Amino acid sequence: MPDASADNIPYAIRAYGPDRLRDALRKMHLIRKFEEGAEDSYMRGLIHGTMHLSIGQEASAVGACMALTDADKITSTHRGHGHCVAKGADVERMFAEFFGKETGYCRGRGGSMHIADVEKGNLGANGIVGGGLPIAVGAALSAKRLGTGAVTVCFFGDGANNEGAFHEALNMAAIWTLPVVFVCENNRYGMSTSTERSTAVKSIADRAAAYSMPGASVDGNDFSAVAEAVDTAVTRARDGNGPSLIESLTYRWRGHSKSDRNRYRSKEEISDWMAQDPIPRMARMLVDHGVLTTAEADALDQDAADEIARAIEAARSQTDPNTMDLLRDVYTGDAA
Amino acid sequence: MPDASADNIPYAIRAYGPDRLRDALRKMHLIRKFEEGAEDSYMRGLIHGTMHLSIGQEASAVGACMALTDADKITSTHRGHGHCVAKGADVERMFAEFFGKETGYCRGRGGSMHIADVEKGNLGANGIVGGGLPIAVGAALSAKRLGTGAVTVCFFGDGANNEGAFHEALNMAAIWTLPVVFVCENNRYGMSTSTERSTAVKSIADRAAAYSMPGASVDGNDFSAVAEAVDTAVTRARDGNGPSLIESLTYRWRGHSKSDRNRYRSKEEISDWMAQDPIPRMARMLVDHGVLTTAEADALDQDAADEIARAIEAARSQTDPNTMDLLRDVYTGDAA
Amino acid sequence: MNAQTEVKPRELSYAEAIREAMDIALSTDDRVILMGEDIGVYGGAFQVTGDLVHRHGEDRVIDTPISELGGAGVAVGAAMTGLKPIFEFQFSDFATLAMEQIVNQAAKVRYMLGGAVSVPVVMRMPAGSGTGAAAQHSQSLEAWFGHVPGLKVVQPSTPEDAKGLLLAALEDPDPVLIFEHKLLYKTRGPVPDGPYTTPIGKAAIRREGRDLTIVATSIMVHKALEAAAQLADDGIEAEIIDLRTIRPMDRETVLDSVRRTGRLLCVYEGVKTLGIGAEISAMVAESDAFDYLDAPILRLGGAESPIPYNPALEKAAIPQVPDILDAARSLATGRT
Amino acid sequence: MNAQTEVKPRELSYAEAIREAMDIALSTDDRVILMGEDIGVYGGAFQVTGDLVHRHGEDRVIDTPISELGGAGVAVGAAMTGLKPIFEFQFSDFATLAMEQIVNQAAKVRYMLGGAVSVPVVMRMPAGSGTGAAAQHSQSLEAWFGHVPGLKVVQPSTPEDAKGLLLAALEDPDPVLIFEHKLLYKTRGPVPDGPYTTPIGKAAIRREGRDLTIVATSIMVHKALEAAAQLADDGIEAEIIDLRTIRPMDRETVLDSVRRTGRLLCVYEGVKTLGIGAEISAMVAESDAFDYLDAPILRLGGAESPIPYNPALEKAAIPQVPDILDAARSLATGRT
Ligand SMILES: Cc1ncc(C[n+]2csc(CCOP(=O)(O)OP(=O)(O)O)c2C)c(N)n1
Ligand SMILES: Cc1ncc(C[n+]2csc(CCOP(=O)(O)OP(=O)(O)O)c2C)c(N)n1
Ligand SMILES: [Mg+2]
Ligand SMILES: [Mg+2]
Repeated sequence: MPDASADNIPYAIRAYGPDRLRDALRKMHLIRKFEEGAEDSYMRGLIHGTMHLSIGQEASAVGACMALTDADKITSTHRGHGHCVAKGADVERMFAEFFGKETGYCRGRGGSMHIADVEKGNLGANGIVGGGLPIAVGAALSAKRLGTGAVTVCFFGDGANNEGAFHEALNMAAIWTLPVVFVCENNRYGMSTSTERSTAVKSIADRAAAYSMPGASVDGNDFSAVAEAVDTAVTRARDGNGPSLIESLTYRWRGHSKSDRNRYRSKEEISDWMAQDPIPRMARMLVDHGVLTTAEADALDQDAADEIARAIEAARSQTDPNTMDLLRDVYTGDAA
Repeated sequence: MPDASADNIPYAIRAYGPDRLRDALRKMHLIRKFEEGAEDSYMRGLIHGTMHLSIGQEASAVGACMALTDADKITSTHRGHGHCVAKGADVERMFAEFFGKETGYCRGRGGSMHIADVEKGNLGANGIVGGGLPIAVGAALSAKRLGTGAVTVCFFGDGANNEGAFHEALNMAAIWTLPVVFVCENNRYGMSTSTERSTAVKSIADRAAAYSMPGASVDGNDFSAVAEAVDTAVTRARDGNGPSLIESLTYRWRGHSKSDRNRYRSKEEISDWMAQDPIPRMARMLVDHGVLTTAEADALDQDAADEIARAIEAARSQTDPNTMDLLRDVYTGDAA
Repeated sequence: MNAQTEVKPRELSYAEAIREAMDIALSTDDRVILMGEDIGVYGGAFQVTGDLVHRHGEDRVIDTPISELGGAGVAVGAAMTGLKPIFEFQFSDFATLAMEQIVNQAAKVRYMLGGAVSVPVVMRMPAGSGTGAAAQHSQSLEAWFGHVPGLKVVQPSTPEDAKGLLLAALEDPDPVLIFEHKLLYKTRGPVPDGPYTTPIGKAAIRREGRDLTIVATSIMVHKALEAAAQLADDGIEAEIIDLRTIRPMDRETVLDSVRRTGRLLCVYEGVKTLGIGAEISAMVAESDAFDYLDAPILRLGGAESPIPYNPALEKAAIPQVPDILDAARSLATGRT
Repeated sequence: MNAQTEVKPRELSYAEAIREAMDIALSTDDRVILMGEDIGVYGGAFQVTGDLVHRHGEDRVIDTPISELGGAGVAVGAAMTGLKPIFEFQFSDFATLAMEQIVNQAAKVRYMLGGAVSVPVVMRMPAGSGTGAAAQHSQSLEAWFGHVPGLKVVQPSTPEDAKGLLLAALEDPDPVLIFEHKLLYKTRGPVPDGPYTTPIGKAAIRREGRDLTIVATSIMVHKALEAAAQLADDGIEAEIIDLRTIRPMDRETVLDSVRRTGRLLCVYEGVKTLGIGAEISAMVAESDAFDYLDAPILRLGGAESPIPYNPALEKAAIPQVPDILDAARSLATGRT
């Protein structure tokens, strides 16, 4: 795995130009600020239901999308805000969705757990753990049959890797040599259940062998490591060589959802991981390699904060759905 | 793997006394004759529905049950006649079930696909591919919690290994260190679909690594090899060391079911495998090692034929269920 | 398009009619693919896909592993991204493994995403009893799917409708489930050449009558027609409505008939309680047609038991012609 | 046993009442175990299991991996072999992943085996909308299970019944599914101390009235009672029946009431079409009570759409008190 010491040029620095690297850091800041803004809005009662925050996992979401164009697809999860932003979503429309507005990505029908951005290739978060795995394989089957050259990145968690859908999806992707990359964001817990207690294998990447596909386990808080592993897998998929499984080792700082009391992990564990904050690590790498000055890096942070504040303000005042439209879009053509 | 040459004493000869070995050969003949009798009865219109014959797989069924007592459990499959006989069922009651009689193992309600013998520890065949896998793990959980010391052998096919239930069941058995042995009877096809076309791994036994359990692949037509592998796994389970996965490589001589036209495999392939008939192989081993004379071995064949003929005759004339009892046993206490 | 113009007097079996519809679709629309277990060289468990793999190739007639959840999910994902999959469940009973993808994903994703996607998937469901395959291969579960907004559910009773409804399902942008009764596959009837559609959501009056209305589904339509012929001999004229679509239900055709006859009998094979007849009855009882009712609304549905194996019990578990005659007579001779 | 003798004036929440029932069961019967996702240290997604893991240990309060099909199947297998598992689905929506084990195995195995086994498993199903969790976390699917012979299905609306029905389910030798409305967990009411059972299959008349009968389920019972109080001000006396058990349904209590009132309104949260109210309506319309009906049978059920995220839309998707008032008034003032 590449590290960020100056005497060894990390993959990301070698692979991408300054604009893309700056944009990647910008997106990581934007995700962090988005999550903080969502949390704050929730506390202020602006958001209905629950939400699952990905604070601490920004390098994984952004790094995994570096190799993708808008033509490529992703399937996301209940913890999908970061994936959505990484794939290029507009944060104002995302907040509009959280606020249940007609202007939201799902017209206020889906909320946090179903946020999607189909134009940008995000087929959607999913309320069902493992629900996106077969769907991603289906998207890859379409790409292969229609010859679009598109690749699908399928995000899922460590908990999802014990669902039968994981097994069936990886097996089919492999036997049909489909262009899909399975990215398991292993944040060590499925809700309260640690991988040690739920998963009969040390490294989830080792399960790749059961499907004769390459498996790699990377530091999910190291942007460059994630980007390198996924770039390699995406190239392999585009070249017609089939799927890969990548385990991205990361950590969620917040509770599982708004109702979590963190009874299953220690304060020390959480603070140790917070010390591994992927965003300063990324910023440091860019500064160390002369891509940005410290001032520029800090500016991106502030810009993200401002963008989120503006987005929340703008989204709040947008229009609510009309209850007369309750049955709209149950079926195609049911548009009011 | 032990072979049957005289200068190398096979495991079975070392492990079991002559009575058990004779009984094992007897059961293999009984299964073969049972299946032929069932097929013949079907042709004569005595049996309703369909059936799945295990001719050619007798060593696998009988070898896998050598380590088990009546207190131990098995879960079986749609191709379960051999497992049922191997676990000690009465062939007359089995035929009575096939003929839909009130005297059958399931009172005529289940038929071939649901034949069970709970007293002997056979929790039943299953019409759902993979349906028995989680049930076997549940039986093992009971044994562990209730401290019965019982082990469960879970039979399933190569096709079943691609069901999500396989993944979920093996994972849970492993994390909870349960006394269960997964025996995958790999007869190279799930209906018409070869393992090459359906399964993304060369040897199904290799999937054991995804659950950190031992995996072994054995010649399923070699009684001694199957018995040795399962004995080892059962001992491990009884000692509290958890599950194992054993792949038993075998072949079904007949079509998948009565409607199969064998379009997916060649006559040569079938005849090559028929040359590997596990029953003469077993008989030869016993004769070579002085357990039986050729005459005694042949007598077992004839005895099995006679026993099956008597069973069919007896079962045919037994009583049919009363249609007034249609709702009996939908719920406990609904006995007429 | 409309068949009338090009009808030729030609008979096909129900299975042949479905195959012809799939052949037309595969030949005229590159986006159409078939997926299922053993639908390739085997030709499908009921020989419905037959030789289509030879005409259209393995890339478009795809044998899946035995992975119903994953397979259905792949079809859903493919439908979201440009293909039009026709997914065959080998038996509709196995859809119990795929309810997640059918109900949580296919049925809801369009709504959850505010109309951003459609899911043009067709799922074929061989259903019903009468084959001696017992409780896990004989269910009629269409009522479950009729309870799910976002799905359309049809149940053709004739070869002509089997072809027309499948082609209509393919033109429909939303998920359509087709319940095909296994005992109908070999039944023959006139089938127009070339492409035509049978409207989804429209019932068919198979026989006109003034004395009572019998609303039947699938194979029960034929039993009802048989009963109606005998009733005519006693001077009782039953109007027979073939519901054809379970969701959305053709309210008007049913209500209009009941307004004329004042008597209603519902006949369906699924379990009586909460089966299709419950909805037909409730729909009438809450409508203005209630005022025209001269007698209680009767239902004949499947017994409150799993389907038994024994042929006599199996027959007793679902409505038969004599049951229809008794119910119809008691209705017609009831108070006015 | 009977509570009456030992009632003390004591209030518990619905969740506390369920926990108390499980605590009693774990304390008095070694065969009882709890299984589910995050039911241990986390205390359950809705804090129903709470601290039970600390009182009874991890061997009896078992956190499963995220494997609903396998987990449910393990519970079924354990129930077949001596344990009495209480399996918690974190949300009843996830039972869509386990329909195979619930419907093909648990519900049918006793019948298929001719009565040779019972499956004393209890499954807890947190159901319903109102939490802003959107379409995949808000379903009311009880009607599906009410359609399945072999299962028993209950829906407690009060803390007292939540405890009594759970203890009754544990005494029942067959599979019992308990649908618990998430919005009821925090509601409080009197709960007798110690063990007692509420009979499965018996409805409760919550309010007597002569003018119309309202049959409601779960949370709708409370909305119906609220409406009834307002109706009384207009001199309309509604009889409120809490169905409590979906399968087997308490025919007599409902019919007897309708014979007295001549008017029936069914109120339930599940999707209207093919929901519980369809069966209640059809059951009355086919009975002698039909002759006592003075008006059409009305139903108020969930909208024909997935549950939307936006709070106003979510509310509009299920029956509310004003809807009940309107329907009841139109019924009561209808022709006699
Ligand atoms: C099929 C299913 N089971 C359970 C849940 C409830 N649930 C939501 S998220 C979650 C944990 C998922 O863990 P993981 O896959 O590791 O993702 P993470 O939350 O850690 O990002 C659970 C149990 C669900 N939504 N769907
Ligand atoms: C869930 C499910 N899917 C499909 C089927 C239909 N089916 C019955 S047996 C079979 C093949 C099973 O193959 P395998 O597990 O290898 O067992 P074998 O028949 O080779 O003994 C199939 C597809 C089924 N019964 N259940
Ligand atoms: Mg996790
Ligand atoms: Mg096989």
